[in-house]
Amino acid sequence: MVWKITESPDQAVQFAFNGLSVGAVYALLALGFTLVYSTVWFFDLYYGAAAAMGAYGVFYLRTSETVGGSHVNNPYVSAIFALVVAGVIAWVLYEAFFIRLQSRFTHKSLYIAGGMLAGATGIYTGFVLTNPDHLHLLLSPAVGAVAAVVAGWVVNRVIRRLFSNTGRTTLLTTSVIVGSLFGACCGLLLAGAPESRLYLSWAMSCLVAGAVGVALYRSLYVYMRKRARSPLIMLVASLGVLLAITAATAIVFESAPRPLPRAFGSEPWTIWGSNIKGFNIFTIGVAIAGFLGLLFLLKRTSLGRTIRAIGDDEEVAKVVGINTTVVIAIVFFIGAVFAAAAGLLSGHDTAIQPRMGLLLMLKGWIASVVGGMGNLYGAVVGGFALGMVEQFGIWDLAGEWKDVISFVILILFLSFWPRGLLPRG
Amino acid sequence: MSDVEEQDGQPAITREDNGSAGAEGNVLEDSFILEMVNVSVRYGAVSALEDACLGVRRGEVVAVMGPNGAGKSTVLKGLMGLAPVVAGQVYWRGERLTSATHEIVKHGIAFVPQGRRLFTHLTIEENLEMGCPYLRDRPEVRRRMDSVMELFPVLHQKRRDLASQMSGGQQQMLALGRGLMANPELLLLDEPTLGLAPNIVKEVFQTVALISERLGTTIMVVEHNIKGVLDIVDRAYILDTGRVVFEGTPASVRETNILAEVFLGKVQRADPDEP
Amino acid sequence: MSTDSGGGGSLIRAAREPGVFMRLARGNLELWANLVVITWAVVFAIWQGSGFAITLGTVFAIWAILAVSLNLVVGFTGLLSVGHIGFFGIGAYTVAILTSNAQYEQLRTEAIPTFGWPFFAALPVGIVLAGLTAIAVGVVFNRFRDDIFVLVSFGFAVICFNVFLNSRALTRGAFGIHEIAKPEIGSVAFGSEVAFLILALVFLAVVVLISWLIVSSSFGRVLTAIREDERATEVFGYQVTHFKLTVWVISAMMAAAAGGLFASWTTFIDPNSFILLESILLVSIVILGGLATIWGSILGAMAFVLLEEGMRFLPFLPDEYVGQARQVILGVLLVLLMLFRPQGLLGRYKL
Amino acid sequence: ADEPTPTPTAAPTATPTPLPPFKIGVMESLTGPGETYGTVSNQAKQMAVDEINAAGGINGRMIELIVEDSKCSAQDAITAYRKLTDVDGVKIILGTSCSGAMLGAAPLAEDDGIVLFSGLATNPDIAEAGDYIFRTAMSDAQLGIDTGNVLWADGIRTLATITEATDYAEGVRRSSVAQFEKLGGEVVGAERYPSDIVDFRSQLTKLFNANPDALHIAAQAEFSGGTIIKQARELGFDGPIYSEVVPIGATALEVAGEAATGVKAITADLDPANQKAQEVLRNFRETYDYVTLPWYLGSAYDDVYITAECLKQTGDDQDADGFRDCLYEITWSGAIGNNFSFDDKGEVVGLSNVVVEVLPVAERTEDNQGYKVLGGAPTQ
Amino acid sequence: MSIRTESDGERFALETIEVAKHFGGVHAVDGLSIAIPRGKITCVVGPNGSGKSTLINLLSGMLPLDGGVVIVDGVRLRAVKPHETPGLGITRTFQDVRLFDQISVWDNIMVVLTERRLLPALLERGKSRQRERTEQILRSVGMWEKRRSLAMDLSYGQRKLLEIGRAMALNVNTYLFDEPFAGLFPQMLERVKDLMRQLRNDGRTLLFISHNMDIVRELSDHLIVMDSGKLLTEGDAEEVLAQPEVIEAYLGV
Ligand SMILES: Nc1ncnc2c1ncn2[C@@H]1O[C@H](COP(=O)(O)OP(=O)(O)OP(=O)(O)O)[C@@H](O)[C@H]1O
Ligand SMILES: Nc1ncnc2c1ncn2[C@@H]1O[C@H](COP(=O)(O)OP(=O)(O)OP(=O)(O)O)[C@@H](O)[C@H]1O
Ligand SMILES: [Mg+2]
Ligand SMILES: [Mg+2]
Repeated sequence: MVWKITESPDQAVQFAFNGLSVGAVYALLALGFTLVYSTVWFFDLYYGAAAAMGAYGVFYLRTSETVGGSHVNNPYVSAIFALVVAGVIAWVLYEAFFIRLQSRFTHKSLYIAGGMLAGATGIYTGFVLTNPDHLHLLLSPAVGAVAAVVAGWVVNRVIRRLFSNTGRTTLLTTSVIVGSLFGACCGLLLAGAPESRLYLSWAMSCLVAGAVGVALYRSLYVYMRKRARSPLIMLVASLGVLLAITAATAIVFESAPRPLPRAFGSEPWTIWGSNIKGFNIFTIGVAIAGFLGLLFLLKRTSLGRTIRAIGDDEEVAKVVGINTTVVIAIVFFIGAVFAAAAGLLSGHDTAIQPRMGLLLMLKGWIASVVGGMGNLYGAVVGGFALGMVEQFGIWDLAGEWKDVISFVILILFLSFWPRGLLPRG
Repeated sequence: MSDVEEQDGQPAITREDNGSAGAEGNVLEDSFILEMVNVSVRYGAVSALEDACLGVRRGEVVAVMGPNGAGKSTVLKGLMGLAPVVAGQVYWRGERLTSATHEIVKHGIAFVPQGRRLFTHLTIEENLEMGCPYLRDRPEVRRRMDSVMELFPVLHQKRRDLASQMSGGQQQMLALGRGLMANPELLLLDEPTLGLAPNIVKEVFQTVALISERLGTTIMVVEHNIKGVLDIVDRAYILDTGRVVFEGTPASVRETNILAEVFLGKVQRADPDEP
Repeated sequence: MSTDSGGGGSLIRAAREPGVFMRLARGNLELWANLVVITWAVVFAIWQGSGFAITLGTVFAIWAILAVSLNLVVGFTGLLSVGHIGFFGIGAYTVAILTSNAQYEQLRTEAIPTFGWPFFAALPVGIVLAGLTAIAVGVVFNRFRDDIFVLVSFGFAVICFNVFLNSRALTRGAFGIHEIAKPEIGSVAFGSEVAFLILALVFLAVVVLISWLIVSSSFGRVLTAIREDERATEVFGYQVTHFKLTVWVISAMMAAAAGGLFASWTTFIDPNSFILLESILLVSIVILGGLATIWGSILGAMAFVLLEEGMRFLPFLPDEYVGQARQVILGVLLVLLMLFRPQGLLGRYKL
Repeated sequence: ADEPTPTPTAAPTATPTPLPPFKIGVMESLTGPGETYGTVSNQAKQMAVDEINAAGGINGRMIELIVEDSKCSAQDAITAYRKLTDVDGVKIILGTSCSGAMLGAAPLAEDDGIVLFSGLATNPDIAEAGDYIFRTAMSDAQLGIDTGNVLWADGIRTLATITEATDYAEGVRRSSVAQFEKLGGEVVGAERYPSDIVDFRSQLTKLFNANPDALHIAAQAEFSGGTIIKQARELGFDGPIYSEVVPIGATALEVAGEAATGVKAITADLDPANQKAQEVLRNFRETYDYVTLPWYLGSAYDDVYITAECLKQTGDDQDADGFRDCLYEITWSGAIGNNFSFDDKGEVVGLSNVVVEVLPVAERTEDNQGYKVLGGAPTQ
Repeated sequence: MSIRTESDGERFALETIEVAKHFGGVHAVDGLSIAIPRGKITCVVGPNGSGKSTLINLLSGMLPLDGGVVIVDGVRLRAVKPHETPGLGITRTFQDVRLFDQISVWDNIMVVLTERRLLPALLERGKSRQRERTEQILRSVGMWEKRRSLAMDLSYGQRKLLEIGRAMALNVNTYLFDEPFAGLFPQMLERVKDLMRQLRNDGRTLLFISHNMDIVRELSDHLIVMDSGKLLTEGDAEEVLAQPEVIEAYLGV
């Protein structure tokens, strides 16, 4: 191999670039996969569907720029996702506020208020989904509101830190004013920036894929996990989910592959005589950022500690007072977002097809196993390693054996290093 | 390893917030703070608990004993909402307890399950912190952790190690300590001495007694080590095949030799004359 | 007092001896499942005429052989293999290559040597070949369990597909092999559909018999023990690897027999019949019918064929959605099954 | 079994006629690997039938299609075939869309004396499948010869090929390369890929390392064709790219974008210069709101008209032999070309290929389908 | 790779010479040399984590030896293969009870009684001798009533009893019990004790781990005390338990 590399360094560099580009997607997949796996200890194949959904979400929202896209927008699809989002919001509101407000208001008024809020969010989502051409306008209030809340909270925090003697009213008014100003600015900026639709569609499809993940977990997996005796039950059940979603995607969008609209950075750059797209570099960056973010979350935050605790023993976690349902829902959300991000990035890079879910998931699965199940470092290493091996592996072999190579590597690997490159603690 | 003994003087562990609880406690002095009324638990076709009535008074240490498969663990799991209760109610301070498991903890009930189940990939410190995962007040968390570590100095020595790297006894201490971190009013212990070396068993019993004495924590403990446990409890329940067959003081347990009876009854049923 | 008696496919049930009420409840459900599927099959056959029913019968027999053989591995031994289609393919391809006598054109397609063997000479070769492959694969796979086994068996399916597709000098790759011989014994040719159906049913019967012998013996009990705790089984003196390998090889050989039948029945095969999705469908059938029950697998195969072909008769479904809708239904069915009856319709063992 | 059963695809007949409709079976890959073609082909047939029925049918009798899914697999083709023949009593079957399915059903059809008439199956083996087996899809042979000639004439001497591992694409490559090598060209790199992959960069990297004069793409799916073009350019390859019809379909061009500009293809289908073809295409787009250009639509459409013509002659949908004889004699002009007919193997003859070149994105319109016709393929 | 030696095969059923096992940096068993007298009940005690379970795991082949030799009936073994242990006359129970969860209590016992070889196993269908033995075992551990339940539906103690029964079902020379008394109700203890004595009276060798000193005193003919993977002391139970270092390391004051 070394000899081959010295013999034709150009090709080697090109292979390396290719490997990095695919590896980044695999790494993203593996990260989410590992996170979910090491929390709930089963292979959630919905993960594959989430990847496909992320990609198709962008397709759905950007149809005006793809061939004949106006036809894709389907009221039923929008309605279904609106419902899912409404359901998830309703549940989130319930978990977040119901117990706390129980004592102050009647159950009925709480249910009504929550239901209305959830319904409104659902309708809003449906509305956004049916009018993807004005994504930036439609979403600007939402983004503005979120920005306002975040800014208000930050200001509140900062003031409290710096001037601990500030009065409650001044504190509140300042943070509300600053927050709403900031939010309004953000909203306005967004409304005036139609080119932001690309990123908004990314965010939107990631969120929707995440919401579906949460909905699945809450409405199915929770009950199943209560009875399940082995991870295989969950595996088979989520296989059912994957089959159904893949087929449904094929019904709605037809099974032919589709292109995603061009994002950016599609011009190749030449480095050391080899070409790599700017977009691929962006993908690599996203993978690394995702890794760092996840690492921070797990190792530095109390939520992360809770997640790790649930991974160790869920029942005991419940016993010590962790609302495991909520925390696992968050994990599923994060996992699905990672999958969706990987799906849409690879979709922009190559193309999308309903079956892509299964294929990407297998790759993510392999990468995380090779890297070492349950270890974030392992996931990243495994992802990039798999990408590289796939490229360099066919140097002497015909390219049609690519899939065989990755599985043979996997099997060899598991035979000799059953716990992966970087096993979990 | 006998750290508690080595300490001279009293452990500096005290209960801070017993002001309000104390006032209330007087009212409820004689009634149960936790009560199970006619609770039945069924696993599929297996009836693990039938019409069980048990209760604990404030500050009491109560033992639950009985043969294997009598349903002792099921009692605790039923209280914590971890077992399928098909009939009956659980009352906490006179109010029905219907919350989900993680909410029950916030009422001040902590449960240390059978078999030293820890978060093996977390360090000891993190494990302890998990005892009160939703407590935002960092100084308070530190304070409680300090007091637990004072109770079990070995935890302090190893506080950065992973929980999986400790011996069984140390793990049991950690599990106990984690239960204490919730600063519970009621502590439910399921066979805390299972598989522990004699010196540690002693230590665990002493600790249980100590917790009850110093903190006024109410404790319900499931035990097979009858000799050990009868020394520290105020009252005992005896279960057999899912029913409460006896309730009384340790003395009466010893006197009536009830345990032997319970057991012999079971032996007869287990003999050849079966359907 | 014997606790280990009981007849026919109910032996496993008898061996486990559930309580009276449990037995009643479960018996009822089984009864209903049996009744529904069989009635459906009969009604279907009468409604659609015998010709079509015979074709479906053959398809059913082939799937049933596969399902029964896979259940030995998945249900009894606890190895969730998604790679069974590979052995099916090996059987099919061996029979195809050995019996095909077509003249292939070199220029535009791949030419491969043709042998023109009779079916019954080729089939044993296919079975043995699958067995040998199974030994090789099994030796490697023996160390894997649970999820990881699923993953590597995925890999096996993918590798097999790629070998069928890319070993062009042997399999003609995507061109496929045609003119595969129909079985003949002496002067009796199984050319007609009915004769072929009978042959397939005979094969099914043999496979069921062998499986029954296996699972009702001590060997079968050891398999279930392995499924539950491999290491502990080992400590009681069983060469676990050998047991696993044996059942794996037997199961692979059965699948290869099904493959041989399949090739001969369709007279044409190409790699598309051996894709991963088929394997997933097969696993679904086994789980649907019930783990660790032979009759369940047969019933599952029947239900699957009826579901699949029955959807041709759904009036309200646009044609282009039929296949996808089938997949959706199958998916939803799997989810519901795992939710309410993880052991499958007739199963004993929960995954 | 001759009872008319309710079927999913009763033709939307406008006026109730006293005469029963002609029942024609259709087997297409509505699902499975070939579903892209199968679905479109099915829709094209339905469109043609609707047109015929709207115009009053054949001598006052309507046509009714009974559609079955053959899933691109031999097994399913057999069950679909059995269903059509046993349950619906059909003697004339249009389809299938996949060669594999075709080869599975062909022996049965040949035995039973039932006509199988496909618009899509291109596997050369089908030529030998029997007397009752016809197709309007050209076998890959002629296409290959033309491609080889074009390559040579364009001054290509070293060639790299990338081929989808399907019978169609592989057939195209084999015949093209054979002709190219016969003329003295050299193939310096050959790669294949399985149908479901989306990333060709590693294969392409390998190919380009051999410094070929040109790249030849033989794809079965438009998407992979387009993606290969795109990725080839992204990897910095600036030599000419040749292909057959698939990689210049609308989806492929959309995927490839500007990268496709200048790609040359050798194609027979839906010639932009052919009036009939353009009309069919326009109608199809209107009827089905279809987003991409299906290159196989024409032959499916023509199949129905040829069938109608033969039914008009025989007047009986149960007369398979008469229908077969009609097919052997017919000469037809339709969407895929003028004056084509069937030879004694049931293969279509008389279609010819043209060479086209893809236009820059700015110049691509629905009408020109994104490319301009350069002319007929050069002969040796 | 077994060499017949002239060591005390008659007197000792099982010997270890300098066996070692380490997990990462932890020396769970650290050059341990012990001998287990034939036909007696030997007890191993020691603080938690002193390597007792690991020792049993090594003797039963569940873990590969990192060093040292195990001598079974005078046969020196450098590696013990788990499936060979019944052949060597060894069986065991697990500290973390390991049953065949999804098969019935009945079959849990049947499994260990049947044929070990592949082909005969294929032909064998539950013999009446095996069934009788199973029934006898189930009755003796008080699990007869529960014979139809799945093993996973049992309580902790019941599982423990079943596991003890399963080990006793095997007719071998040496039984290794890992904390058989933990989690058992006192009167059930008596029964298990009786069973163990019975085995001893049949001339079997027993080794058990326990933290219950009453039982240790009552039952054991020979006592081995381990501490951090090493042999602390061994000998007669009463004497050993009176030694100050044992008291300090293990019993507590
Ligand atoms: N998950 C379960 N499914 C079915 N039956 C169960 C389950 N868990 C416990 N049981 C049954 O319920 C009864 C009571 O079990 P429990 O665990 O409460 O006993 P226990 O008194 O704690 O016994 P031990 O002292 O052995 O721990 C037993 O007969 C047991 O078989
Ligand atoms: N699989 C393993 N991996 C890593 N360390 C292990 C493993 N098994 C045991 N150990 C370590 O080896 C040491 C000895 O463990 P062992 O289980 O033999 O103790 P023990 O004497 O049985 O203790 P106890 O009385 O608590 O059961 C302990 O420190 C333990 O943490
Ligand atoms: Mg218990
Ligand atoms: Mg131990």
